[in-house]
Amino acid sequence: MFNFEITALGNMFFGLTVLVFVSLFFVPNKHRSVTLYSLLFASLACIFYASDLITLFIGWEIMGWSSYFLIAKTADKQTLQKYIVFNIGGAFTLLGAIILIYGACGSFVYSELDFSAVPSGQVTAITILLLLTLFVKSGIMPFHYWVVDSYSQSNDLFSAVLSAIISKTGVFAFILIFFQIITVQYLQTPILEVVAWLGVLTSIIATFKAINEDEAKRLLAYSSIAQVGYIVTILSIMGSLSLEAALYHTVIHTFVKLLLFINVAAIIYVSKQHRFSTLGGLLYKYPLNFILLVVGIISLAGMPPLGGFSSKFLIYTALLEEHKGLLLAAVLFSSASAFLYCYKLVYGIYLGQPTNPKTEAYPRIPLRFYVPQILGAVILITLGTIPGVIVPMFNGILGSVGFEPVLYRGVFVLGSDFASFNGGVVIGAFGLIFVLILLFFVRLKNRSVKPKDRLDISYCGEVPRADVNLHYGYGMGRELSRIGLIKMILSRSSHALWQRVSTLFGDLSGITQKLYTLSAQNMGLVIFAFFTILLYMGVK
Amino acid sequence: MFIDLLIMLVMAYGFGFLYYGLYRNISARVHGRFGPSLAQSFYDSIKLFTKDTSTDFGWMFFAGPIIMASGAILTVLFIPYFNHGERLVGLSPYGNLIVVLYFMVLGPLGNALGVGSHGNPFGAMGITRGLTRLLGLEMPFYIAVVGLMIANESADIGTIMANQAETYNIIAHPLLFIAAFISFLGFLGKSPFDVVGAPQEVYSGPAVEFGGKFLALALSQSAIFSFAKLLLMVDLFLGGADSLWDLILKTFVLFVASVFVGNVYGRFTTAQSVDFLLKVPTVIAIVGLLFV
Amino acid sequence: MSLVYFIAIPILASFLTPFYKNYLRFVSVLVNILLAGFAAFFYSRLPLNEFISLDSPLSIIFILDYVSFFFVSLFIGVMLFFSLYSIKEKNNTAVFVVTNIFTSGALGLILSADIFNIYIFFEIASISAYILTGLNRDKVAYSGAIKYMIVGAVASIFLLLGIMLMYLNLGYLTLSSIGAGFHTMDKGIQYLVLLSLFIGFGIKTEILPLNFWVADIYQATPTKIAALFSAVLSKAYLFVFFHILYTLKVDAPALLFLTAIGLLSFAVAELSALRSKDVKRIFAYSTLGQLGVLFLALSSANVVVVSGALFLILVHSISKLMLFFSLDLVEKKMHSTRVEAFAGFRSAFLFTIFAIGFLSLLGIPPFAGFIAKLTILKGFASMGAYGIVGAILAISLVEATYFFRLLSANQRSKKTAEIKVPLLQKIMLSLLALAILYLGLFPQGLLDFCTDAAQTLIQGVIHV
Amino acid sequence: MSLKKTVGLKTILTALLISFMSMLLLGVIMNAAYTHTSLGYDLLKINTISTQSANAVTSVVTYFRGLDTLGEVTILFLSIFGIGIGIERSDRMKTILGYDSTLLKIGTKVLFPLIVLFGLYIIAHGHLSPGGGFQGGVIIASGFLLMFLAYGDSYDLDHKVLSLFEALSGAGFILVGILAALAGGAFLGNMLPLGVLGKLFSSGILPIIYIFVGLKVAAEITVLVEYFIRTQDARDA
Amino acid sequence: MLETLNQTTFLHTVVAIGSFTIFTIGLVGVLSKKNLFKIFLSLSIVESSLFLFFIGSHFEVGKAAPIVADGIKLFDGHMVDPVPQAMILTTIVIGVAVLALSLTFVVNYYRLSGNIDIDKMDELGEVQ
Repeated sequence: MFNFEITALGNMFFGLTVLVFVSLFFVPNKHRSVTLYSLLFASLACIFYASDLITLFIGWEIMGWSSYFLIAKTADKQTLQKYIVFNIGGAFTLLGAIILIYGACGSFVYSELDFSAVPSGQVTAITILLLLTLFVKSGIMPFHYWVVDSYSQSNDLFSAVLSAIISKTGVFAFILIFFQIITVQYLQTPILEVVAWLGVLTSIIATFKAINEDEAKRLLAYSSIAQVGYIVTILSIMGSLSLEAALYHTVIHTFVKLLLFINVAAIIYVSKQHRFSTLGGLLYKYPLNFILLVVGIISLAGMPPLGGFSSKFLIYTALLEEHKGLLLAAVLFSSASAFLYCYKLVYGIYLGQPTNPKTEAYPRIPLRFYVPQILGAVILITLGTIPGVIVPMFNGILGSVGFEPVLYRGVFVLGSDFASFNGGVVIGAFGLIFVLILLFFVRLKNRSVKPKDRLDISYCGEVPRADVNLHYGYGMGRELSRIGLIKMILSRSSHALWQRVSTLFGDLSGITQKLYTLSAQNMGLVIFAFFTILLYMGVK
Repeated sequence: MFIDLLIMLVMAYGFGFLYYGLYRNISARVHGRFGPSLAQSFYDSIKLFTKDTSTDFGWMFFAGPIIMASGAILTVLFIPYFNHGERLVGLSPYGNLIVVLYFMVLGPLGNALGVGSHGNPFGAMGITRGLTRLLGLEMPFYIAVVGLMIANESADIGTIMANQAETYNIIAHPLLFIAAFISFLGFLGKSPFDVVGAPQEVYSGPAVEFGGKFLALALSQSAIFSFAKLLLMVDLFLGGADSLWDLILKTFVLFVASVFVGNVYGRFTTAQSVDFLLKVPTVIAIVGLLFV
Repeated sequence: MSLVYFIAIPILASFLTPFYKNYLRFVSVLVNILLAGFAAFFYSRLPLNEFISLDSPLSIIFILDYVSFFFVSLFIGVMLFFSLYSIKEKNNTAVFVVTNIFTSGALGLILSADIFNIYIFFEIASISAYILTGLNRDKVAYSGAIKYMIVGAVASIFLLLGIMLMYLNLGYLTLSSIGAGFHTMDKGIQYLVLLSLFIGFGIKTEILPLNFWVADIYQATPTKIAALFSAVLSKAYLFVFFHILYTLKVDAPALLFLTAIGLLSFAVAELSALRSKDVKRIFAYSTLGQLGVLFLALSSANVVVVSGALFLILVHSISKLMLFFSLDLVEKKMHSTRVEAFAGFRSAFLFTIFAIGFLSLLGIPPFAGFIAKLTILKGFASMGAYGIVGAILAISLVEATYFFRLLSANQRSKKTAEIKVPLLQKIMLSLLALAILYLGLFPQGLLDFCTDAAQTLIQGVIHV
Repeated sequence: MSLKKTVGLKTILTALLISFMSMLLLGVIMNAAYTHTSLGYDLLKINTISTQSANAVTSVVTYFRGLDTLGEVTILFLSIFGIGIGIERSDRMKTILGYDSTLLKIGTKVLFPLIVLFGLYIIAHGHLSPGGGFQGGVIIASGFLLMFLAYGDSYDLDHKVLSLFEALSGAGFILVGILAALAGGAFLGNMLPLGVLGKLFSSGILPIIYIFVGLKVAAEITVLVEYFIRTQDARDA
Repeated sequence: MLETLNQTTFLHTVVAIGSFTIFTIGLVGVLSKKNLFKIFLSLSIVESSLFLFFIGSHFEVGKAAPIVADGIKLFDGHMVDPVPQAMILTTIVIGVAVLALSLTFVVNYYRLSGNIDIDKMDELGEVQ
C-alpha cells in the first residue's frame, strides 16, 4: 500500500519542507508538540514522494488532521470547525477524484495511469474534483473562508509552516496530477481558463482585504492567499515557462512567508501586541529585525534587486508569451496594489511613532528567532543576484513532466528569448550607485542636528502633546475604500454564503431529528404504512 | 562604458533641471507674472547642498533619500537614449522594459521608508497619498506597456524602438498612447494628479521633514526621474531619438504638451484621481489592448 | 465437538447461575474464553455443515463457513472484551447472565440455517436486548425498554408472517430447500414473503423508515450495553438478513431498492446527528449511518464491495466498542452524556482514544476505517456507480462535521473535571486503538479473508 | 356514551389503513396454491423407526427440532430472570388478590396435591398422550396459584429451592444433549434404547427431556404467577 | 349442502378470513390505544391470530391429530402434519414470555413515573 519513488518534483518540494522545518526548529515555541510535528513532516514526505494515488491520499489526510490538532491548541471553536470541514471536504474531493481515476484507468500507480482511452466527460469530472481540492488547499475564493482565521489564530510558529509549506501541497497536487498523470494533451477543458481568472480575482480581493487589515498575521494570511492565487493562475496556463514561473514563485513565496511570519512572531513574542494600532516605532529598538522585514517586503512586492522580482518577472513573461493581455493586466493590478500592504506591514510595526510609550520595556528578541529569517533573507538575496541558479532544477522537473526545458544562459540571466534580465548587473548597479551617493552625502561637510525627542517634529506650527496618537499611518488603506471600484471589491464576503449553507444543514438536521423522537406507537404506524405502500406497489 | 553612464547621468540632470526651470517660467507666464531664470533649479539645489545644518532622524532617514535617488538613476541608466543603439545605450542590454517599470516603483519605496522613519504623521499622510496615487497611475501605464510588448513580441526597449522604423507607436496604437500619456502626466507630478508633490501641499506631502542636503537630493532625483520618464515615453511611442537634436526636440515637445495640459486643470484629491485613473485611462488602455 | 456448543455452553452457564451467585463475572469470562477456544478449534476445519439429529432437509442444520466464522469470531471477541473489561464491576453482576444468553442468541443467528430456528434465536437475542435496555431500572430505562418491546414485537410479527407463508407454500424450513424452491412459488406470495422478511429484519437492522426508535433505545440503555448493541446485535441481524436474501436469489431491482434505502438511511442518520446535544445519541446516529453504508454495500452483490463491507463491520465494531466504553468512563465522572459534559472532561488518554475512534469511523488514514471505505469505493467505481461514490463522500463530510465539533469542543472549552482512567481500562482501550492502527497499516491478511467470506455470502446457502 | 368522543380521527385512519392492508394480504394469500409434500409428512413416515414415540408432535418438539425447544426454554428462563432483575428484593410483597375464606383453604389443601400429581402425569406421558413438558408444567404452576389465592401472605414460597430446581432441570436438559453429542451422535441425538411404541419407558431420551422441560416450566411459571399476584401495591409506590 | 361446506379449501378460506379480521382488530388496538397494558394485550391478540391462521390452514378434512391413540395405529397419510403444531407450541410460549416481561416493565414504569399513557412518555429524545 505504501510505495514511494524519488522524483525531481518531489525533491524540490521536500527540500523546501526540510529547509522550513529545520529553520523553524530553532524558534522558541510554547506548544512543544514534537509528535504532531513529526507526524506532519512524515505526511508531507509521504505526499511528495508517493508513487501511487493512495499513498498520496494517506499523506494528504494525515497532514489534514495532524495540522488540525496543532491548530487546536490555540484557535477557537469556530475556526477549528471551519478549518476541519474545509480540509476534510478537500480531502474527500481528492478521494473522489482518485476513485474516478481508478474507475477510468483501473489502477492507482502513477506509471500505469494512461488517459488516452478515458472519455472526456470523465476527465472533466476528475479535473473539477481536483480543482476543488486545490481551491480549498490554496484558499481560492470562495473556499478561502477558513484560511485567514486558521493562519492568524494558530500559534505563530505553526502559521509560518501553514503558509510556507502546507498551502503549497495544493500546487504540488495540481502539477503532479494535471501535468504528470493526466498530461496536457488530454486536458482540453476550458475550465482551466476559468481557474486562471478565479486565481487572479482571488488575489485582487485578497490584496485589498489585506490592505484593510489591522492585525499583522491576518494581513500576512490574506497576502498568502493572494500570492498562491498568482501561482494557481500561472499554473492553469499549462505552458512550460508558466510551470517554471509557478515553481519559481512557490520557492520565493515559501521563504518570503517564512521570513515575514517569523519576523512578526518575534515582534508578537516581545511586545505581546498583534495589531498595527498598538505597535509602531520599533525601528531603532530592533534594527536587524527591521532590515530583515524590509528584505521580506521588497521580495514580497517583487521589487527588482531581490528574488521576488525574478519570480514576478517570469510570471509576466509567461503571460506575455501566451498573449494573455487581460489576465496580465489583472495580475499587474493586484501586484501593484500588493505594494500598499507591504508598506503597511513595515510602517505599522516599525516606522511611525510608537503608540505605547513603554517600548523601551520590551525585552531583547531571542537570537533563535533570527535563524529562519536570516535563511530566508540570504536565499532571497542570492535569488536576486543569481536568479538563474535554480533554473536547471526546474528544467529537471519540466523534463520529468514532458516539457522541453526553458532556455538556460548561465547563472545570472533569467527569462526566455521573449524577455530576460541580468540579476547580477541589476543588483550590482543598485549597490554601486547607492555607495556612490552615500560617499557623496557623507563628504558634504555640514553638521547634522539630532532632534531632541520623538515629539520634536514640524507640526503645522502646533506642539504635539505626548498623549496624542501620532502613529497615524497604521490606518493606511482607509481612504482606499472611498474609491468606487475598490469599495465594490471590498464589499464581497463569503461569510454570508457559508453561513447560509450551515444554517440550511442545521434546519435539515432539525427536521430529521424530530423523526428520531417518534413514540413507539407512531413508529408502529410508520412501519405498517411502509409495509402497505410496498405491498400495494408490489401487488399492482 | 562608465563614460557613457556618466554622460547619460549628466544629460538627465541637466535636461531635467532645464525643463523644470522652463516649466516654472511657462506656468508663471500663464499666471501673468515673470518666472525665475531657467537655471533657478540649479541654484536652489547648489544652495541646499551647501547648507551647513540639516536635521537627521537616524540612519534610516539618512538611507531613505539615497535609495530614492539610486532608484531614479537606475531607471535612467536602463533606458537607451538613441534608437540606433551604438552610443548611450547604458545598461539596457542587461535589463528590459519590465525591469525599468519596477525601478520606477523602487524610488517611492525608498522615499516611503525614509519618511516613515521620522514618524511625522504629516509625512505618513503624504506617503499614503503617494502610494495610493501610484496604484492609480500604474494601471493604465502598465496595460499600455503590456499592449506594446505583446504587439512587438518582446520586452526589450531596443527592439520596440526598432519596430517603429516606419510608423511610430503613437499612430499604430493611439489608444495605448492616450492612456499612457494621462498616467505620464501623473508620473511627472503635473496637475490634476499632483496632489502629492505639489509645492502648495508640501506641508502634508512626503517631504515634510526633508531639509538641507536631503531636500536637495530629493529635488535633483525628481529632475532625473522626470527626464527618464520623458525618455521612456519617447522611446516607446515616438520611435526613440535618431540623434541628440532629435532627442531634445521630441522630449521638449512631450514636455510642453504635459505642461500645457498641467496648467489647465485644477487639482484632484487622491481618491478622485485614483477613481478617475482606474476608470477612464484604464478602460482606454484595455480597449487598446484588445485591438493589439 | 459440535457446533451447537457455541449455543449450549453460554446457556448452560446461565442456567446454573444460582450455584455461583457472586462469581458471575469470572464465569462469563470463562465461558467466552471457552467459546474462543472452540472458534480457534474450528478455524482449521472450515467450511463445516452439521445436522442436528437428522440429515437434511428434515432437521436443523448449522453451517460454519468463512462468512459465519468471520461473524462468530467477531462476536466472541467483542463479548470476551466486554466481560474482561468489566471484570472489576462489583454491583449489577446479573447483567452477565443476560449477556451470556445474548451471545448464544447472536451466535445462533449466525450459525443456524433453518428459518424457524433463526426465528427462535431472533427472539432470544431480542429479549436479552429488551432486558439489557431496562438494566438501569429507572424511568428512562423502562420507557426505552417498553418502546423497544413494542417495536420488537411488531418485527417478530412480520417475521412470523413471512415464515408461516413460506412453510405454507414450500413445506420445508431449511434455508437450502427454501432457496431451491423459492422461485417455484406463486409470484404474489414470493413478493409478500420477501416484503415481510424485509420489514421484519429491516426493523432490527435499523434501516431508514424503520429505525426512528433506535436513538431512544441507545439513550435509555447503559452506555456499555449500547456498545454491545451497535457492535454485535445490529451486525447479527444484518448478516442474517443478507444471508437469507442471497439464498433466496433475489433479483436485481430488489437489490437496487435496498441500495437506495441504505444510502438514504446513511444520509438521514448523519444529518440528524448534526444538531444533537447528547453524545450517546450522536454515537447512535453514527451507528445508524454506518449500518446504512453496510446495507448499501452488502446489497451490491459485488465481491469487492461486500468484502469492504465485512472489513467495515469489523472496524466499526472495534471503533464503536472503544468509543462507547470511553464514553462510559466519561459518563461515570461527569454524570451526563450531554455535549457540555463531554466538552468538560480533561484526560489526554481519553481524548486520543476518542480522536482515533472518530478518525477511523470517518475512514481517514492511517486507521482501518480508511481501508474499508477505500475497498467499498473501489468496488463501486469498478461497477461504474459513481453516483454512490459521490454520495458516500458527501455524507461522510457531514459526519466529519459533528465528530470534529465534539473534538474541538473538548479541546477548547474550560475543563471541569479530571478523569483518571484505571489501569485495566487503559490497557484494554489502547489494545483496541492499536488494533485499529494495525489493521489500517497491514490490512492485507484480513482483506483476503473478507474476500473469501464475501464470496460465500453472495452465493447464499447452497443445496447441501 | 357517544362513539365520537372516544374514537379519535387517528384511530379511524389507522383502522382504515390496517383493514386496507389486511385486504391486500388476504388477496395475495388466497390465490396461493398450498403444497402437499412437506417436512411434516416425511417426519411422520420415519417417526416410529427413529423415536418409537406415540405422539408425533412430542417427537418433533423434543427430538427432530430439539434445539428449538432448548431455545424456547432459554427464552422462558430469560424473561423470568428479567422480571427478577426488575423486582427490588426489599419490596413489601403483599398478595393483592387473596381471599381468606376457610372453605377455599380446606379445598386447596385437598386439591393441591392432586393438581401437582396430574401435572406430573401429563409431563411423564408426553410421548404417549397429548400434552408434555410445557402443558404439565403450567398445570403444576396453577396448583401453586391456587395456594396463593387461598393462603395469601401466609404461604411463602421457598425461593432458594425453587431456583435450585429450575437450574438443575435446565442444566439437565443441556447435559443430556451434550452427552448425546459426546456419545457420537448429533447434539440431542437419541443414544438410549427406543423401547416399544406405547410403553412408558420408550422412545429414548424424549421423556427425559420433556421431564426436565416440564419441571423447569413449572418452577418458572410459579415464579411468574407469584410476581404478578404478589407485588408491591402500585398505588402506594 | 353441508358437505360442500366441509371441503378443505372452504375451511381454509374461512380460517384465513377469520384470522385476518382478528389480526386487524388486534393491530388497530395496538396502533390507536393509549394505555400501555391495552397495547401489549392487543399485541398478543395479533400473535394469536397468526397462530390461528397457521394451524387452521394446516388442517385437512378427514385427517386426525398426529398421535397414535386407540383408533389409529399407524403414522400414515391420514394424519395432520405435526410440524406446525410443534412450531406454534414454541411460539405460544415465546408469546407468553414476551408478554410477561413487557407487563412487568409496564408495572415498574408505572410505579416509577405514574404514567400509563404512551403519548406522555417523554423521558427520551433530544432534551433541548
